[in-house]
Amino acid sequence: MNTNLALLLLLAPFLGFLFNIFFGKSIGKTASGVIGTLTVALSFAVTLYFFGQISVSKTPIQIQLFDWIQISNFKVDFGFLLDQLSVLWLLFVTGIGSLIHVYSISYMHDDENMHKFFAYLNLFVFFMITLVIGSNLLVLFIGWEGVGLCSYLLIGFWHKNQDFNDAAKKAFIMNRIGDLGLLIGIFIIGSLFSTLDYATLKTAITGATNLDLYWISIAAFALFIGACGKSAQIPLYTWLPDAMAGPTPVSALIHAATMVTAGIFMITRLNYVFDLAPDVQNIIAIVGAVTSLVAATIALVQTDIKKVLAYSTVSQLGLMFLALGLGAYEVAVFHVITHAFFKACLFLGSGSVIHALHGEQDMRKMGGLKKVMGITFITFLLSSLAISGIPPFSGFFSKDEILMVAFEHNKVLWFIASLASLLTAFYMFRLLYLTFFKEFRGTAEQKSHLHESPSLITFPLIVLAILATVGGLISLPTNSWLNGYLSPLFSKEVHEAHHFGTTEYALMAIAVIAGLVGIGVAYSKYIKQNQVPVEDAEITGFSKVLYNKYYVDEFYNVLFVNSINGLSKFFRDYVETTLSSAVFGLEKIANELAFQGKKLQSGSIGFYLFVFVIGLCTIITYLFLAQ
Amino acid sequence: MNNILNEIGIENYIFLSVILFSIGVFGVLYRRNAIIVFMSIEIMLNAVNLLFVAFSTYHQDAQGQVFVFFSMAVAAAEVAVGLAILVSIFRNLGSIDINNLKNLKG
Amino acid sequence: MNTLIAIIGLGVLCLLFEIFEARKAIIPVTIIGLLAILGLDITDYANPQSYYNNMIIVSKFSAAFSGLFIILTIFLVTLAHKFYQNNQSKISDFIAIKIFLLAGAVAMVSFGNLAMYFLGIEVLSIALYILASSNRLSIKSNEAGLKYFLMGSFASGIILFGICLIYGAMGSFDVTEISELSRSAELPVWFPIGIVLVFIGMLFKIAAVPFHFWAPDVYEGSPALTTALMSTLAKVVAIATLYKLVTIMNADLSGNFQMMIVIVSMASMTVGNIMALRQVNVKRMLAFSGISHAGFMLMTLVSTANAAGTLLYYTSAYALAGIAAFSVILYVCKNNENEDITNFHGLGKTNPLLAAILTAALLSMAGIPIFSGFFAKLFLFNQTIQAGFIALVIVAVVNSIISVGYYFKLILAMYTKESNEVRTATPAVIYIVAVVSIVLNIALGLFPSMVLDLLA
Amino acid sequence: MNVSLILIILLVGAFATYLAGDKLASKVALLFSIASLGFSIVLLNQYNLGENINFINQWINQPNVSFALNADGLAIAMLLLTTALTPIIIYSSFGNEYKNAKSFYALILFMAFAMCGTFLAADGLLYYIFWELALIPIYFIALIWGNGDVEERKKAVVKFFIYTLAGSLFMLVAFIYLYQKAGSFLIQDLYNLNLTASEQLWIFLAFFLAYAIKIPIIPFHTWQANVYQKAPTVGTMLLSGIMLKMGLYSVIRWQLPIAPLAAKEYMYIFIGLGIAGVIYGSIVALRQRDLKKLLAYSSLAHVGLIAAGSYTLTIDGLRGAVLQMIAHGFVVVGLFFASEIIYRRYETRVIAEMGGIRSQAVKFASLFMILVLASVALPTTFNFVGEFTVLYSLSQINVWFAVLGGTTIILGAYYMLKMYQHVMLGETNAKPFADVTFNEATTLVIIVAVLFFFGMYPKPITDLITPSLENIITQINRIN
Repeated sequence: MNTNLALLLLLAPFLGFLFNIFFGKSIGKTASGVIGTLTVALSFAVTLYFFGQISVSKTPIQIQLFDWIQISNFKVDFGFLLDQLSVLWLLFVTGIGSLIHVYSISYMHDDENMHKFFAYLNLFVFFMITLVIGSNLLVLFIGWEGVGLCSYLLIGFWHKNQDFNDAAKKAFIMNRIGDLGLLIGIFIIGSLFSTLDYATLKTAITGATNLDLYWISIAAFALFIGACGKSAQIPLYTWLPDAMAGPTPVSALIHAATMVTAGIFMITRLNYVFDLAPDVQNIIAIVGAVTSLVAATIALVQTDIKKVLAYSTVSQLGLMFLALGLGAYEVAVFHVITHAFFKACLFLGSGSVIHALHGEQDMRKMGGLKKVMGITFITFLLSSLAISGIPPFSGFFSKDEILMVAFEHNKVLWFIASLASLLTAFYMFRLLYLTFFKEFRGTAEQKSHLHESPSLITFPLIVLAILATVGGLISLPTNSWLNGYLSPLFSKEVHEAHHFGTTEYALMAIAVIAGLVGIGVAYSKYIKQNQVPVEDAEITGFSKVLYNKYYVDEFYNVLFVNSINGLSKFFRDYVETTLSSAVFGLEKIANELAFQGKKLQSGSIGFYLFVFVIGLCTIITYLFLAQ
Repeated sequence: MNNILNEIGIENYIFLSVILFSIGVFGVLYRRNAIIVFMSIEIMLNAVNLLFVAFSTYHQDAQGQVFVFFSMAVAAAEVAVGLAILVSIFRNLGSIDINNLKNLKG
Repeated sequence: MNTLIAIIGLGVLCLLFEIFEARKAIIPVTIIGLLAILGLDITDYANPQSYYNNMIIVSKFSAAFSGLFIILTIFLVTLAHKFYQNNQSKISDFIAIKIFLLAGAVAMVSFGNLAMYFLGIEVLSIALYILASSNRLSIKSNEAGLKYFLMGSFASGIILFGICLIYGAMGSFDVTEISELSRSAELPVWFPIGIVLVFIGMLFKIAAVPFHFWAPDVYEGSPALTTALMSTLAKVVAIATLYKLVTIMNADLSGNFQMMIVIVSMASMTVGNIMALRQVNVKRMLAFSGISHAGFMLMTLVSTANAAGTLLYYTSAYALAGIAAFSVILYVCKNNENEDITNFHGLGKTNPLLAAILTAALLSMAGIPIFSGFFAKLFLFNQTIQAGFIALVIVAVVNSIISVGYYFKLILAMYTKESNEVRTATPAVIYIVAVVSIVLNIALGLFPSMVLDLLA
Repeated sequence: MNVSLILIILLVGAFATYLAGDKLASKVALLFSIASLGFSIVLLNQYNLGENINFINQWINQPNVSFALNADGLAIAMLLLTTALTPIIIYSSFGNEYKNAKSFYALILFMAFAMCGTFLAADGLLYYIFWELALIPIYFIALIWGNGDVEERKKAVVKFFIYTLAGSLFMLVAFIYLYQKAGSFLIQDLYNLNLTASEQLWIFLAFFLAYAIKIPIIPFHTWQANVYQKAPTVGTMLLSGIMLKMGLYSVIRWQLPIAPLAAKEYMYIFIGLGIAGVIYGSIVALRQRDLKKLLAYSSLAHVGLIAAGSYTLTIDGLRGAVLQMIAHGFVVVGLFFASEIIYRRYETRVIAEMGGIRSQAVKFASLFMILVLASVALPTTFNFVGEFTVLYSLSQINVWFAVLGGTTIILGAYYMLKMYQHVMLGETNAKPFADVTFNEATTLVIIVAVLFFFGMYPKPITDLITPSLENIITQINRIN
């Protein structure tokens, strides 16, 4: 029963994919869209069933399908593990997934390859599910690479534009760098514990004494690199902003809600490994904090609406990693969920805006949209408040918990994180004001077509906005349902709802004030003095550095891409030729000898006989007179 | 029995014929005219024949002398062929200088 | 012995046919006669014995090699049919000469007495002088003849001198006696010298470096059929005789002597191969390849323990390939006086079968598996390594790599270049000879024991 | 009923094809190749049933050579690879017109014959003979039916032939030396030899020369790219799909068990060479202008990894190597066929002249994409299974080997996606591009299906090869 349901859960989107690939074009756009949506919705339904079962029974469901890969000291089988974590993840993957599918039906309707778009989306959901419910690291790896592939396909969905293709390629390759790290981690874990299966691994580690901590921390570090690649942390974050080349629903689903959180999922999965590697945890925390700050600063000056959201995603992910690094996995998970809600909502909202403006993404050409696009505006506002950490919106609770944990461990980290959230509030409202308030700055032609998006687009927005608003309820500071629900996962004791003292309240206050300050600054800057960001050419000073993302991309290009290509050219033009000429060299020598030899063959009998006699004498001498 | 050979000593015969043989060899090496080359070769052969006779006396054994006849016959045959070749060369080239025969080389 | 007599009889018969104006019949009769003689030879192989107080000693060795010679002669005579069609009047002479040459060859491998050996070698050589210059009107042919003649008789002189010294030391020409005496204690110094002189004379005959200079010129100058004969029959005879001399006289293979052989064989294969690389005339190229093969064959002498079988195998493989190759060359170069590689352009299209045969022959010479040439080399290397001359084998290996270079030059010419002339109809005999010889070659490759066990 | 029948079928097939004439040649060839495939599947059954399908027969008494064919799991796996790829390759060539087709297809079957022989031979000399025989047909295929300027082609092909021959002749010397020791060429006797360390080193090197050139391992690879580019695609498929595997197979079957001491002693050097090949090949592939050359270098990178895996002397390494051999065989054939499909329409192999094909030929684009992904070892494809196992074995020797070898994951993705982007994507190409024909589609689909099936369920192959690999490992670890 469970097996079949699990298979249904997994294969429904896959069947959708196959159907859309083969028959999508013939059955028409809407139909293919509907089918794609239904398959995901079906998985969502199954997930709900499992959710109920798990939250009642509290016992994970293990499913073995078949042997997959045989290694000398262990074998990897293809199986599923449905426990609290995976089911929780499935909930918002499939839930938000189906919402975004609905959204896309309308959003992508003008695209000739809509059926392919839905096919890819389904494929993505399929791989994401694989990633989440896999019972061992290698099945996770399937999903891990699979979602990477889908993100490649979807970023490059408009494949006639080579820039988009470059972005897609960049995303795939940077992910692959992470994947190598993940693989190395898998290798080390495999050789240390002779298993990749989560359950066995957990017992092996928790049960074992005198573990080889050195190798475990190396493994943990390698795994963390993998997570960096997938979840866009320093130094592997540059692909995510470029990934905005893809259609907006893709950004919402893959690059905000689900795929980019895979790293957090993996680390939470293997929390018992990371608990053994405190150094690595510190690294994670620091990387997370720094990432959140850097990304936030970059987001301050971006003018492309989606770029702002992208950097905000990176920065939020940074906060989650901070939490992970501090061992507060449940907090990270909490923020993942809330973030999924409001960030998906924001992206979809921006999509709705872009849709209304026929593809215009530059905020300098927007404004005053709140009159025509009421629903979009409302939902956008709610989510912005949520992300800025204003109570009682969901973001407040999750972010606040992170800050508290940070404060407990390390004041510096706490400061960085708070600063980041302040900036977050600022740039989010900057975005909001520039987009929806004041007068419309676009062309008259655009102005004439301004309209609120159809219900298929607004419906998901509304749902997500509601979730973004009330999502915080699942883990209230005082009694957290989430912590209780997740507690079986964690080896070490989950620090329970903090006994609330002055510090805690002070921290809360600071956080809220920070958020409000950010909003206030934005308000004064863009409403009071109604500034508009200047044209690219006129950007100067530090803001220019920020606008160009600290020139990290250029740096990487010089350091890696160009050097490798140069090396390749050098190998091709010099090393290869030298090597082959070395082989031909012998041939040349032989030919030269032959040429000289031909002169000896002079044709004169006298000479021939002379050599004859010489040879004779030499032999005689050698044999008889030499002694 | 005391034949002249024991008094002179076989070695001297050997030396003599070696010298003759060498003269022949040098003749072959240094003369251009094909006829003279022939003659030098004949000297070589005859030097050997001489040695044959000497040895056969030395060993008191007739085989050597018989062999001399063999080799003379052979030499005669060779010269017959050789002269024939020479004649045809002379017909074609009008000279028998072996240094002119360098068409085949390389 | 019967073989020898029969052969000479056949030769005389040829001349008689000329007298009785029956030229048409000559070749068929000769072939049939030779086949009969082959039968005789097989009986000889069955019962080895010696005749005329050891003048002739028929042994398995001699019989086996005589068999090979006879088969080669059959091929050559068959080819002659086309080759001499334009000057019918000479045909009987040429055939007869070939037969007598064969007689000399048989005498050379079955001699029991140095006199017999000397006669054999001279009969062979003189016949070759004639054949080399047989194309009276061509200066090339004349020059070839003269060169061969002068140097050949010079070599004969050396050999004769060697024989003489041996006789002087031993007082006998009978090889068995000589070998017995040579085992005894103190020998005059000139005995080994004599051996060496004879040895050098034979090195000249097999065209080993540094006594090889005559070969390319003579091969190029002589008529193609004669070249075929020299490069197959003559070479095989010479090496076989040399082998027999070295074994039967058990000349003390002192370390130095072996070293000398090793050096000569290395030099021969290397010089032969290197020189062949830049040749444009196919006959000349094969001459050099023959030199290198002589070097390979010399490898048998460093370990005479049971090399006879190997030598027989190698020679037959080499000779059969040579016959096949030359039958194609004869066909290709029939109309034009030169034998440059250009004549072979596009043969792969104009006449695929012959092209394939030539390819096979060349691959066999290069020692590519399934052709007997490969196994020949294999057994050779095997023995030489057994004898502990690994360095020699390495050199041989390197050489077989070089050799591929020029063998393939010809193959490439046949398959990648465009033909520059229209081919005339191919005479049947060419096909017959080419196919039969190459089939034999491959058969040897598939069942090497067939030949190896003859002299095991 | 024994393995020799396979060889007979293929040989007879070669002759039959030649006699069938230019019209029917391709069909007949396909027929016989499929027959051989079917028969090798029958053999697989018999083998699994534990019947004796080996064949041995004295051939030459002095020296003692016997016609011994020995089919263990490993050999059968390689046999299946050959007999499965041959029909695919032949079928794929239906889209081309070859002049003098009868010889062409006869040569293909003959080559298959020789390669099967190489995989089956259990006698050193027999093995060597098949090894050399396989060289001749590909030489002529590349020479006569190849493309590009004749002089260039000649140069490349002759270099290839002489180069490979040079390597193998030293192997022959090594075999003769071994024969002197063992008194027979039978592989079992050679296994049982007790050689001193120095002997083993020399023999190991002699073998290595032969295999390093054939596989090829850098720096012995210089023949490869040119020959791949010049040879007709069918020839390239045969070379890269099967013939390279001869070298790798021989490493596992002959080199390692016969000279284990040397293999252990210098393991790091040879693993290093393999990995160097991975990185070097990948980097060179980045900037290739010619599609086939690019694929050639990619295959250099992959075989480098396989070789590294084999030299780890661990069961994982060997198993991974064999799996990767099979996977790579299929994927590389597919990729070269894709290049041929483009060539049939655009008459060019220069990447710069392509682009914008995807929007015209959707089916082809998808199939090509899948092949690209397979070649960069995306999970669920067969290549991932192999590559994962190999990298794991490397990490067991030294984790840095795994890291360096693992760069293939990144670099491979880089050059393959770059290639795909410039070949297929971008603004719609001015020149029209007809989508794949039925023949082309089926060929690619078969390959893709194989890759996915074994990618998800490699167990059958693993179970087939593991016992024989374990034997080889025990051979390697025997006391001496």
